[in-house]
Amino acid sequence: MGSSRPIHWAPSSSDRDRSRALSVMGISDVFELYRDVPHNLILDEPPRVGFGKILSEWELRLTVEKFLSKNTVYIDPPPFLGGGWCPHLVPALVDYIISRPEFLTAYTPYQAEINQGLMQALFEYQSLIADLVELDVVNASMYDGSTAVAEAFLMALRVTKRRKILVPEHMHPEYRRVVETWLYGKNALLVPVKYDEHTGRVSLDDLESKIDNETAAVYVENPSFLGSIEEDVEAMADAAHKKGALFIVKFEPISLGLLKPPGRYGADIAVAEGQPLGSGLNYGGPGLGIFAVRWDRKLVRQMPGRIIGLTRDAEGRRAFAMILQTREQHIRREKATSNITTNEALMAVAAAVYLTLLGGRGLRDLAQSIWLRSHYLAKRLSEVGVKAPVFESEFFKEFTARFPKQYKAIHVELKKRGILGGLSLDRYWPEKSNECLFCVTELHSMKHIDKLVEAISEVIKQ
Amino acid sequence: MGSSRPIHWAPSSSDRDRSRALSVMGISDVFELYRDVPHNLILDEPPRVGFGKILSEWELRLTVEKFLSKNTVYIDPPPFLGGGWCPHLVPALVDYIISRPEFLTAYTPYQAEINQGLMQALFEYQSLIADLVELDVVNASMYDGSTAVAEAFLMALRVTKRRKILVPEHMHPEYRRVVETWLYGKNALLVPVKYDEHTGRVSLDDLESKIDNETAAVYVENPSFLGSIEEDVEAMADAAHKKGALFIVKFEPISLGLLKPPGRYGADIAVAEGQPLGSGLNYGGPGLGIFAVRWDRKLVRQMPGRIIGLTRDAEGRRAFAMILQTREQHIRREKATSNITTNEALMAVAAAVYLTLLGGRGLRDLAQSIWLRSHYLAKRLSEVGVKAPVFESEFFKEFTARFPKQYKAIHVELKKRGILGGLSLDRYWPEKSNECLFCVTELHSMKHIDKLVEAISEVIKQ
Amino acid sequence: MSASKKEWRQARWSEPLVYEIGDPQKTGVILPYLDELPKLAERVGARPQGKVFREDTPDLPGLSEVETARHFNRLAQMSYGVDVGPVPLGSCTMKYNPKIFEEIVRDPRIKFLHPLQDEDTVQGLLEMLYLLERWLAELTGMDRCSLQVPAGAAGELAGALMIKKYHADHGEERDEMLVPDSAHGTNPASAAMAGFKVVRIPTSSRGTIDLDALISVVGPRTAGLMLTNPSTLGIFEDKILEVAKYIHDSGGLLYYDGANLNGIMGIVRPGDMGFDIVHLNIHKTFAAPHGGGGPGAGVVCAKGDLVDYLPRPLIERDDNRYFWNYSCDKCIGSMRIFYGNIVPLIKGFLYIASLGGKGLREVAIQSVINTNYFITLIKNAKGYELPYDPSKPRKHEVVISAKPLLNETGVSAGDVAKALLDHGLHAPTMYFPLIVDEALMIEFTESEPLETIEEYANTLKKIAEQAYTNPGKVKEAPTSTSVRRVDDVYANHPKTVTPTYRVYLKRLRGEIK
Amino acid sequence: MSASKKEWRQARWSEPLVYEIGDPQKTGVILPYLDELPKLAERVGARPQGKVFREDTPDLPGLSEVETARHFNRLAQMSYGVDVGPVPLGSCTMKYNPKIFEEIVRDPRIKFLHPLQDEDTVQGLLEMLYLLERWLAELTGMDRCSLQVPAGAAGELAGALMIKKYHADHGEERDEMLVPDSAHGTNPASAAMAGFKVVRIPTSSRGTIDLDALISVVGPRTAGLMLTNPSTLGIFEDKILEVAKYIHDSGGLLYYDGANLNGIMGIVRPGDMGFDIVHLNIHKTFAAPHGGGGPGAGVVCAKGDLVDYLPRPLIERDDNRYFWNYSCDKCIGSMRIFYGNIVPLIKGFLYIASLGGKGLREVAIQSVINTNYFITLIKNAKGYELPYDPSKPRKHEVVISAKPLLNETGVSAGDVAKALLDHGLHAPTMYFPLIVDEALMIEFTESEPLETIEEYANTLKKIAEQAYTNPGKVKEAPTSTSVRRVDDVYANHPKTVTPTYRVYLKRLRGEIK
Ligand SMILES: Cc1ncc(COP(=O)(O)O)c(C=O)c1O
Ligand SMILES: Cc1ncc(COP(=O)(O)O)c(C=O)c1O
Repeated sequence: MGSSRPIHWAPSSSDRDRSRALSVMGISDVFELYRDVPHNLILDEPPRVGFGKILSEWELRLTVEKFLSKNTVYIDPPPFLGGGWCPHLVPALVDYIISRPEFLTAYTPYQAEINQGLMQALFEYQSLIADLVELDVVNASMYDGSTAVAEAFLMALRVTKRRKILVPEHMHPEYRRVVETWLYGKNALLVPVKYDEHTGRVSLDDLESKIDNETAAVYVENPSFLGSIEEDVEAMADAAHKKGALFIVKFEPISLGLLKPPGRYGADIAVAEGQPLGSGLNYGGPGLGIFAVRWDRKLVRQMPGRIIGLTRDAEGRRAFAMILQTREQHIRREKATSNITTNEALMAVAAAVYLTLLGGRGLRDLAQSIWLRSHYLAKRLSEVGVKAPVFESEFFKEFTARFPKQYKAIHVELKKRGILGGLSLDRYWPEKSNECLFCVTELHSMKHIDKLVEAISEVIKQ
Repeated sequence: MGSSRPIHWAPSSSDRDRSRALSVMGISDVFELYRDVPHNLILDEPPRVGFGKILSEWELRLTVEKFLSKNTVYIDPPPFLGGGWCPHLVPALVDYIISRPEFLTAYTPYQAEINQGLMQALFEYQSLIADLVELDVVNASMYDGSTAVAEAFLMALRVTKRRKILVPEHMHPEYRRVVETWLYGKNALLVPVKYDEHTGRVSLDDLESKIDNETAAVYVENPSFLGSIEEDVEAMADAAHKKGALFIVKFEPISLGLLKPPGRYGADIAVAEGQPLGSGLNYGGPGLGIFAVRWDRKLVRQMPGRIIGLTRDAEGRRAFAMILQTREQHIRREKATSNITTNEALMAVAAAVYLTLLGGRGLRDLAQSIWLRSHYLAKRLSEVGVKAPVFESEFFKEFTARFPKQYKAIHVELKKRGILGGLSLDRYWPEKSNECLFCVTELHSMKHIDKLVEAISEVIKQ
Repeated sequence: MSASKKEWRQARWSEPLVYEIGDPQKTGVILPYLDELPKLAERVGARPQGKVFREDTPDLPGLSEVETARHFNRLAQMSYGVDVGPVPLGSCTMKYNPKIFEEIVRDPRIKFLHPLQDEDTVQGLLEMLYLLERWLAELTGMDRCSLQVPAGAAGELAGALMIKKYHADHGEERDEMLVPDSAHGTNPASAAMAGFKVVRIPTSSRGTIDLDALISVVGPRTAGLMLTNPSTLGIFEDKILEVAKYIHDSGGLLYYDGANLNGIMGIVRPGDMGFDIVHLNIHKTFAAPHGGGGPGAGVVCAKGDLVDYLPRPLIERDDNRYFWNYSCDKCIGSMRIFYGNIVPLIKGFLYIASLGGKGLREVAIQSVINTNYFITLIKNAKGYELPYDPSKPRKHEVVISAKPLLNETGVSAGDVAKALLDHGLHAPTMYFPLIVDEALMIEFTESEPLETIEEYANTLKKIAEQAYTNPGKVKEAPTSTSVRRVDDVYANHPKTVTPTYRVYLKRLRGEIK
Repeated sequence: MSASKKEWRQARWSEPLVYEIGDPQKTGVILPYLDELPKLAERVGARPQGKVFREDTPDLPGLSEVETARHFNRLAQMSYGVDVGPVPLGSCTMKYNPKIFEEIVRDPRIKFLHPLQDEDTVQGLLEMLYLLERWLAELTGMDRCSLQVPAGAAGELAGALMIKKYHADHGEERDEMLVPDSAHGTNPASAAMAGFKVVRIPTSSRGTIDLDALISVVGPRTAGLMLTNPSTLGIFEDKILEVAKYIHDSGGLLYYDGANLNGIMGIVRPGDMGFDIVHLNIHKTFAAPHGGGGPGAGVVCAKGDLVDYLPRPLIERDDNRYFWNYSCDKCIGSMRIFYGNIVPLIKGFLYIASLGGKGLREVAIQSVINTNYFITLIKNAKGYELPYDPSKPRKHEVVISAKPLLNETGVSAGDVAKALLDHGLHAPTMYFPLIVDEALMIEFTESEPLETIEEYANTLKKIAEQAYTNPGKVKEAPTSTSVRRVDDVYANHPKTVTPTYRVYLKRLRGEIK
């Protein structure tokens, strides 16, 4: 059908355009442009990747359909899986805005003047998060909650020039693994702090007994991985500060509709997984690493990540600029506060849209709805012979439940009934094989919850 | 959970904003604003519509899911259904562009200066169609192909002040029904012209014998509803013009990649269903009524619909404006050339994006691909004992096939095999119950076609 | 850095026409199954050949995907819709279009359904359409609705044809359609298309239909009355029951133009007012987006005997099976192929489903609050006046007049409209209805927050102020849009009118003069 | 009307901050199942109460959906990405992002999958990831890849940690990482984060690594070399096999920064060059969009013994069942939770799936043609020079220097960048690599048509011309963007630096000085 047509998305790859370009360049064979490459390195043929041919959009669609049809989506009811990544409402407008080509296809706004809109959106993200956690400085995102914790620990090491970090014994196990990986090069020491068997809360006594002048930071998760909301946070902050250590809090963003914000109880650094704020599930990625710091020159100078600040243009208009770039790798290189450059900016924009849509009152209503629903499930479970929650403490959206038998078997039965149950805790602790971690959110109706409880009560009896 | 929140999408419907507004207006009850409405007309309670409560986005999604899960989508293979509405490629970019809020949520560009982009896109649509059909004037759309035909007939009545229109006996039956409806008020007469039993083409003899000085227009469909491509179009045009009648051609837009355009063989008005140009299937709507007219003041003055034209702004810049509005209802009222105002502008933009993505060469390649595939199916069918095509004539993407038994029963069997077969012609002509109309497009792979043929050959043998 | 003063300017790209950058050899699409072509050609053993085929390639400019994306993205930045700012075009009911609807209608289980696929394979969609039909009948107080009409005007034509056929079937020769002078242009145009003589009914000083004038023309030739209530002035016809009785008593029928339903939806029903036939605009009242002019979706509903005349097919249920009923004894036929503009219809379904009856009623109330709130803000503004009984509350919209402004400063309603653009605000509908001089017809709908209404009123006042101090400046507007004021004379002059690039080239080459 | 001369200006909205228009009581969301709340409260019989709870409502401004849409749509009009115009930022590989990918990843069968749902319920997704892993291993010439790293820099950190652990496991104390002076800043930063001392290797006058300098620093403390090939100058290291041999012979490992793979993809493989570990940037080479800074997706791949060190889990297949293998004997651990940035990874899958090996190779060739075509156009342009052996073909990108321009007119590379903005074109990467004065690093990728490249070269020449005639004018740029040149000093000065609105208010109140 005539002369060659261009390859997908390479507009000038047709024979016609290629020969035009080559003749302007005065060469006759494109491989002259590879003349400096050792000959024996050049592959004889194209690599065997893809499906052995060029696929049109339509063929791609049909191909993908074959894969996707093998996935099962749990939507009615949505998953009850906990583990720090829960199904939440993503208002359609959020997706719509972050699909706008001017946001979606922009690079990091190195040219401020032509990307003011993006920068304002990121500044608004930073500002909204700052007001949510009540800390003054927020960066434009880390990769996810776990790397935000890792970066917080690295920052604490830099700030204090110490090497010990106190972490809860029952710290999110996947976070712990990530943090250990990131700290591998730093000769740091993670010291576990016991938790109270009854309440699931960090033991203040144990914490105080372990903190010393070598301690760079005290880290708590609030709520804890197993769901307990910490009560003694001010005392922990005090303990840390008394020894010159930083107090680092990992929080859950929606919970701050109901819970006191970390900035109010002494956090120096607050980090979170921002996925609940409009990112969706996406099988675990992208996430949004929230990173907030107290207003303190010493701390701010050691922060990782990109920050957008307010400024003015040459005619005095309000404008936005990337600030404090001398902390960053492209300027400071091996002395940078972090190596991060590509981050999760678009998810930060999503969070800004999300929080704007909710407003403060909306966030409170949302947190209340979640609180009620998770408590409703716990209560209903108790009625059918499941210990829920396992711990005597306040909880918000996730909590653990203990069953009369191995949870895994129950999980399989639930799946047969179209329900994706909780997260079996034997994934992390073999001794907790009768327990699972549930997550209940605003997407779980009473009917969904009742359906789960009825299925469980049926399965337990079997 | 506190005081009232606003109703969906009515931002100031919260109690707080309402009382603010009422107090500014100096009234105490919103129903004072309805004081001029006869009291007995006011409903006691809200009407029973919807699902008895306000649904959040999430609830709406789950509700819709319940409905949509009852639909079956035929995608691999796509439907082989003919009838002037076939599955075609809709490049993802087309949907992306027409989802842009600045296009999607705009009104008719009554304020030219603030909607130049939309107007340029529509001007480009008009221009691309003009070059496709080789007629100089195109409007910014009619509702669909069928109403475009109806408007063409009405226009012919106005232009010639006559009342007779010659139409093919085997005119698209659904189009015919629409046209008869639209002409009901006009005392017009549709005169059927026979078609050749062998070729399926309009009989030139019969046409010439029926045309007279009362004839306002001669109308042909090219290809015909049953798939035949007309050969004697120049002679028909001549015949019409000799009697002072207009020659109206309904074409298939993609076919013009291969077929001579109506403007080249004497059409005064060319109309088409633009759905193949990036609109998608959408269960039949929206469509895109293409309407093109020869450059002739008398004709242009009688055209229906909105037209965008080229002009300049106060500083001499190129600009776009709505032109020849004195034909339209908002100015001419009962003397307007049509009552149309809301049209299918966004689908016209989609067609502009689509045609730009293809380019002339791409359109030709596409038409060639369709031609080959439809001929491949016909050939394969012939090999298994089906008469295909029924008519001895050129065809493009649709053609009829005659089976040794009732097609309907075959159709049901195909459906059991996951195939949506052809359109049973007994829908329109009981005597053609052994026949169906197939449509084959670029989306049908050889495998799809082979699958259909194998299934048919199996079913026929049963 | 404190907030800057409000400056607005629209993007300006001087984007070339696709003709000036494209090339027929360029393409942005890879066709499906290209690898099959040689084999296909071999199997088919023939190629398109003969007199019906063209030799040449269509002369259409093509672009790569990236170039196409940029071209249209840039054009989009030079456009303006509800999602960018208020578009209070009166009579157009420019609501915010909830984004969830856009997401839902992209589902292949809507998008990829063929209109002629077997009914048992589309039961879910048919059920949605069935519910929509029931809901719309309930909202209008009608018995049945046809979802077929692609827009409001097509609904009017359908209605007019129904009236025509009804009378014909009853052996009556009624060839006059009464239409108020405040009616939308589509009303008389539709009546004329259906073959009626249009009889214009004047508006009384109260802003309602002139009852005496009406009575004086009603007679044995009266086929019916086409009315919108509230009228395009935003005023409710308080004598509607009398009007209806009068028309009915004299053998005529009442047609309701539902474009103005928004302010009374869920509160008053056309059926209860005495109307026999109603059309609704899904793309106005039920928030389907306008798409820069369309696609919209209409429905036409009828009561009693008139149901038989509705365009077919109708959606029906039978033992929990949903199907299209084509049976047509007296019906006028079909207004278009298939069933209607499904995508906007589904958006209408979603709108009603989300809000429910209570929500719709609140929406109506809010739209009326918004109108009257605006009236309160603008009432005593210099340069503008509120024609027709200012003491009457308006409903979905209001028409103000800039006549004092024109008289006192030479600045017209059209100038005010252009000046509004310079503030990043879309203009109202201008010079309609025809009975108001220098009309500015403003409809905020429930979508606009009070803050926008305040901004709009303040801007109108500011423009008037400027008109009194520096009218020439106002007449220079717009300066902030992508182009300055567009030359309509040049656009329409026979020597320069250019509807396509094809004509542009012919003019360049002197082939057209 | 003939085409106007090219004028461009960006939209300007002076859009207020959401704080200036929002209100905590406003909302744009209706929460799900609101009607259940009373019943829930009753059943639960308690309410959140006690010292952990706050009494107050978070002080976050809310807006309705329509206001939120407008706010962010307006902000979007003041942004610029590949879909609006070329963004030839060198080293960033700003490709056009095919829209079909966006449509596909919106499928709930990707979007609504929970990362911890049972593997048997996500087999389709796992199969796609498995294929992606196999393809990337093939393209790099590595044995296995981990999809876990969320971006390139995280891949580098993973690689550096792998090198560290490898040496530690072998009882070696190697604490020096060699990094060329032309390397991207993330390379030294990553090495330092992994605890290495960074040893800077200079670039020779040929634009390749200075082999003598390299040899002079390699020794028993050398852990490895981090290299990108082609370098950030766009120059292929023609002595790469010697370099690799030298490092290996002295006990070091080779890390490949894959950010610059585009020009050689499918033609030459890092594995064949001798690299042990490779990272790739899916958001560069494989066309996932950058999203204004992210999310991206990385992969880190390894060969031979190093595979054991890759971050876990790895995607694996066993009897047609796909699963995550967490087994970790020597591995460094995990770089983040779960499996990676799935959405951009799937876009990478789609990119490779669409193009296949042949297509990818053509893409690479086209990107190199584009670079060298541009070089041909700009080569002799006054004001610019091409440092480091101009006779050598460049690959994915080229670095030119505006040093002559600065010396002769006072107009800097930064000024040129701003002037480009005024033509509606995005600027190149400036002042990088650090070894080139007044560097402008330009990478068109295969996405740009020749026409854009010509426009870009012409514009650079025009700007230089203007610099010679009216340098002050150039230094005033940009004037067409939504704001004029941004004040970086004010932005960063301790007295004015304002990272959040919270700080802005505190400054206003004098709480921060
Ligand atoms: C009062 C009135 N009637 C009828 C119509 C026509 O409706 P449509 O544009 O849907 O054809 C309109 C729309 O502008 C209108 O405002
Ligand atoms: C050469 C080079 N290496 C590494 C990186 C870092 O990659 P990422 O931004 O994905 O973290 C970049 C990106 O800017 C780069 O250009």
